[in-house]
Amino acid sequence: MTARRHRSTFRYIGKRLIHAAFTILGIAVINFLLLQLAPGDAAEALAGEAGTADAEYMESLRRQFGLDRSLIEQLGAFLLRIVTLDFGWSFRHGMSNWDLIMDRLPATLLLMGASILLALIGGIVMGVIAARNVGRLPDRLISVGALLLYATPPFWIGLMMIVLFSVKLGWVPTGGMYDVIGGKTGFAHVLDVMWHLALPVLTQAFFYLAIYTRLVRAGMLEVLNLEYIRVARAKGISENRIAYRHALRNAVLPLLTVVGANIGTFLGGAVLTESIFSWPGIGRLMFDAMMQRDLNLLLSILVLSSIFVVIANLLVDLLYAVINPTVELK
Amino acid sequence: MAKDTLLSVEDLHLSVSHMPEARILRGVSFDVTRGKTLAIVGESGCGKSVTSLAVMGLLPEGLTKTAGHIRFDGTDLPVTDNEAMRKIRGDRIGMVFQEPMAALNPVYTIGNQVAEVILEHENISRAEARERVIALMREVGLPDPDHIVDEYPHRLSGGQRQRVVIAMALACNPDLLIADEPTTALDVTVQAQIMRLLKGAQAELGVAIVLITHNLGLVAQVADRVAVMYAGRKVEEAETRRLFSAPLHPYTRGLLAATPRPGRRQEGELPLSEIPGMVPSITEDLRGCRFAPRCPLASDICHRVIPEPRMIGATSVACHNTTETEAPA
Amino acid sequence: MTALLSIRELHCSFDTTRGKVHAVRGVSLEVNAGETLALVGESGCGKTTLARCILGLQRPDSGHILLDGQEMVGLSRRAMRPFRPDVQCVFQDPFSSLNPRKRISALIREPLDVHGVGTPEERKRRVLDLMERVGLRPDWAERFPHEFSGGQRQRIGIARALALNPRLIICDEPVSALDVSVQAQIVNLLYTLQRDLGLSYLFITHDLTLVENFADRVAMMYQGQIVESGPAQEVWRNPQHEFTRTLIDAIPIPDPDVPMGSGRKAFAG
Amino acid sequence: MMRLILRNWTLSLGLALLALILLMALSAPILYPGDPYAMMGPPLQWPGTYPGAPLGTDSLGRDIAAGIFHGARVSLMVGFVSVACALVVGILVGAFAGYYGGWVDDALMRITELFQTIPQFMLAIVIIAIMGPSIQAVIISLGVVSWPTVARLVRSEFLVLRERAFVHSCIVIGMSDLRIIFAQILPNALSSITVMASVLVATAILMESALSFLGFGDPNVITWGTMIGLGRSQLRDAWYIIAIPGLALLVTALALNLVGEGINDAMNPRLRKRKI
Repeated sequence: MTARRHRSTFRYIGKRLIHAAFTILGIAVINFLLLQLAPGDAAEALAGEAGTADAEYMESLRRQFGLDRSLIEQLGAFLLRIVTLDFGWSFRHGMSNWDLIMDRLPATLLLMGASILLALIGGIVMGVIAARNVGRLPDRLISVGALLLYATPPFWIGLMMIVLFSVKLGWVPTGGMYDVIGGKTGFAHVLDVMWHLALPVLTQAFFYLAIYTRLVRAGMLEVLNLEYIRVARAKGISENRIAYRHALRNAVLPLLTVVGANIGTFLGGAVLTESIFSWPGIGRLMFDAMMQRDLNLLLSILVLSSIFVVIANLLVDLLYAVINPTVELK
Repeated sequence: MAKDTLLSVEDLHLSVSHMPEARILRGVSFDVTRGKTLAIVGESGCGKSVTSLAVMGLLPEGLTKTAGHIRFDGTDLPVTDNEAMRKIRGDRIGMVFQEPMAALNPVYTIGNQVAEVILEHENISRAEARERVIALMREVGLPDPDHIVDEYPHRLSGGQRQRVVIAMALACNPDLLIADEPTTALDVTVQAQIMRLLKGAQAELGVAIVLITHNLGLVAQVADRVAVMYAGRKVEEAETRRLFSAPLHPYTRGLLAATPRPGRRQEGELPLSEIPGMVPSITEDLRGCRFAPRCPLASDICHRVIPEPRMIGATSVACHNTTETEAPA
Repeated sequence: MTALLSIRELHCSFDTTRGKVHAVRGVSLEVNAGETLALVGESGCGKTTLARCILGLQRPDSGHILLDGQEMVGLSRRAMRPFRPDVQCVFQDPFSSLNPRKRISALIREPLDVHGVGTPEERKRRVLDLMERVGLRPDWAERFPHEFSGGQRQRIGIARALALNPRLIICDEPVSALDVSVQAQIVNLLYTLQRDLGLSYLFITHDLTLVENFADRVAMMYQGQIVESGPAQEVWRNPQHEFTRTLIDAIPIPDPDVPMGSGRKAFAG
Repeated sequence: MMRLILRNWTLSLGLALLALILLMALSAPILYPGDPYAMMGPPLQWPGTYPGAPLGTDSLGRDIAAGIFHGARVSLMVGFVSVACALVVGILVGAFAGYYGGWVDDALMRITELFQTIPQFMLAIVIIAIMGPSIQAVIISLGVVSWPTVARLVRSEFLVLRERAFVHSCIVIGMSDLRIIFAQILPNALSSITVMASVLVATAILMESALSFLGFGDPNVITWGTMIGLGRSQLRDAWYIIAIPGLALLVTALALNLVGEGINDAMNPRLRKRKI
């Protein structure tokens, strides 16, 4: 049986990889079409206010995008550059866009990972507490809290937290990733980063914390109404065991796919969070690129972020298939 | 209460909690004898399923017992005390439900779920429990027990899953097994196998069975006694052979006549004999007999006075119009 | 004389999440005008797929479905429209077979609207006629389906199926969701309608006992094939195929004198 | 009984709040006829301290109350128009994909998936970068990122509904596909669509405010997000400039969510329908 399962696992992964490749192709095509929508010569649009209409830069852009050739050839060239990871040069930053983005990616990953983890754990704990006390005070409080959090603009929470925790109480720094002057190393550096991470993570996590709390609560209540829970009760199993062993796992499994689907929105949210807290990730980079009208960099960030989402989704799907026994790998 | 009576339900009343006028059970009584099978028959909405849930202390939220006693093995069942009932459920009373496809937790293996009930009620090691589970799987007729213990439910057919549920219900050698429409979701050929399995278990373990069903065919084949329910009341109860050969209540007669039976019909008649009208809703407050609006024999008194169960011969029947003369000797 | 409905060597398969299912494997059968053919089988035997093919809800792989000699296989849904009035259907689940957002009168009138039958006035009168015929009170016309019990909804479904004066009605387990006493009412209604209107029925069911009472012929379906057919009582008394024997023996007879597993003795006793 | 009242209570509170905000939006040109960007008094007046501006003034002496009232217009308009566009596209895509299945479904859903894979907020920013900052660009970008959600929900509803017997019955009586899709199935999906739409409007309003906050919105109209963005530099000493428009956003989004939840509860009366 295991050998069969292994073989089907490989086939499944293969299928998913092909699917992912086509998705990336589609993303590239959408980006290409977006560029075509820009008014005027694409080179002008791309250069925008970034270069000072430097003739040499314009020329390099024209060459890079093959603007003198037919649309199909342009698309081909565009795709070829994505395959070869050639995302062009940023004159502003004096670096290739690829290096620029890869340089900033770790900071964003740290922020994203920490906030997803916080939202997930918090959401599960809150959701379970609410579901187990349905209709009573803890449930009311958690439900109202989740509803409020869900309706609050996250960037506003971030700003208000700066007012409270940084300005008024002075507990945490207002922005940045580490103290510029301290020059800390080793463990002190890690602590320093965590210190700076606190508010951005909370800002980024609150919205999803609200979503996951509501999903876990609803999922638990739904599962607790199912037939196999009644069967478990008929077996004389205790309510605690029923909630934590029988219901929780079934309620939380679907959450994993939701997290997978949320990765894209998490990345989008990073633009806001990183802008507020001057967090040196790709979100902040995107904000700067937008302010400088560096369309080439903007598009590069969009494409690479999308590819990142595709890869993350792939991993989440595989994880889901591995830990959920009812998924038949096809 | 007779010495060999295992379960005794007396004058059970159930209502919807926030709607006291919605009365689901309006005084139901019956006894279950050790090692015997009592069938409770009736159509949907008659209250037969909630009766069994009331005995298990598993009434759905929103339903309350407003009156009545449930005695099990000589003592009152603590149906409102979940912790106390928990010790009895799965250990002394097992239950089998209608939907085998939904009865097993999809994320745990079958062996795991059967072992759970043994580990809950008995003080034995996991390894011993596993041995017991494999033996049980063999007893309930599951193929290849050594492997099937480690399978997940979705790989099993409906009939196989119902065998697993039966294994769980019998795992701790209960005194009583409540089977709520155990074969309704299954094909006829599988139904026969499952019923044979239940009867076999009864012969071997001496377990008493309460069979909740709408299927008179099943009743005729497996029950020792039959209680017929209609709209929240028991209308008739008798030993099986007697009920089928000499039904006394007009509803029982109508039900038997409406049940298709091979070789029954003559040319020119309608295919089946029907009971006109439909079941009253649980909120409908009829002053008299709840079957009166559909009853061919209904007289004035039937619409005014609730008929109490009385003994005619060896049959208990709740009807004003049944007389001694109709009962066979 | 050609049969009203004639199916020849029909094959049908479809994809599911667990791979391809070859549900109908070379079925041939005929339904003559005015008769009831019961198609009996257990779940997954392909009887519902067969019905879906006849109703044009599922495309068969190969074979023929002839309505009055006219080939139905391969027709698009649009091309089938002129033939729709001849073949109608009564569905199994009375709770999902009526659009919950439509009133009873609208539900029964819809077939007339679609085919442009009569003036609005005539349609209105026809709806009331139909309601009376199936035993629904005319003042219920403006109610919604959820206000009715299962048996009454099945009557509404029957009225809708009758609206276009069909010649054949496919009854797909029309009473299996109903209680015994209501089941008898619906079977009797179908029987009376057949007698009065000269309808033909293809009556699909898992319950051989039910159709033994009124089908002219039964066809036993097993694993996608018709394994045996003939007059109902004949099949019961003298089953030829192993499946039929197993099935009949498994049927619980409401008679304590016929022991478990000996359904075939029901006729002897 | 208590639950029923509470359920209606959710819906009625949501509708009341929404009506209030709508009223603010409609009365803005009457109560504050001038340009909300115009200076009307001394700068940085805390709420309740300057008689002419009950909610205070910002660093350039602009009336915050005027901004809140005018911002309500923009927020509601952007939210509802962008979601309306998303609904049209999403319903069409979802309905055809769900009803026809097969390759139609495959093709349409691949495209939908693509749009869901691309980080939504980033896509919105890029669209605005290309189209230039204008209210139309904001609406289009929000529409583009919202329609896939609609399409997926409508598709899943259609996948379930098309297998219901009443749809088969309509095919059997010979009804045309378009009529089945739009007159039979769609009305049954409408309640879930309405619930989702109200939540989507809230999300769109929050996204619009985020775009304006970052300074990517239309510079010629005042929105709550713009006000927060402009107030950022006064974070230390005049945080009310940020707090007030933020609360306005919170109330608006909350109202829409309450409406959605209220409709959802009213449409799926689980507790009432529980089988006995």
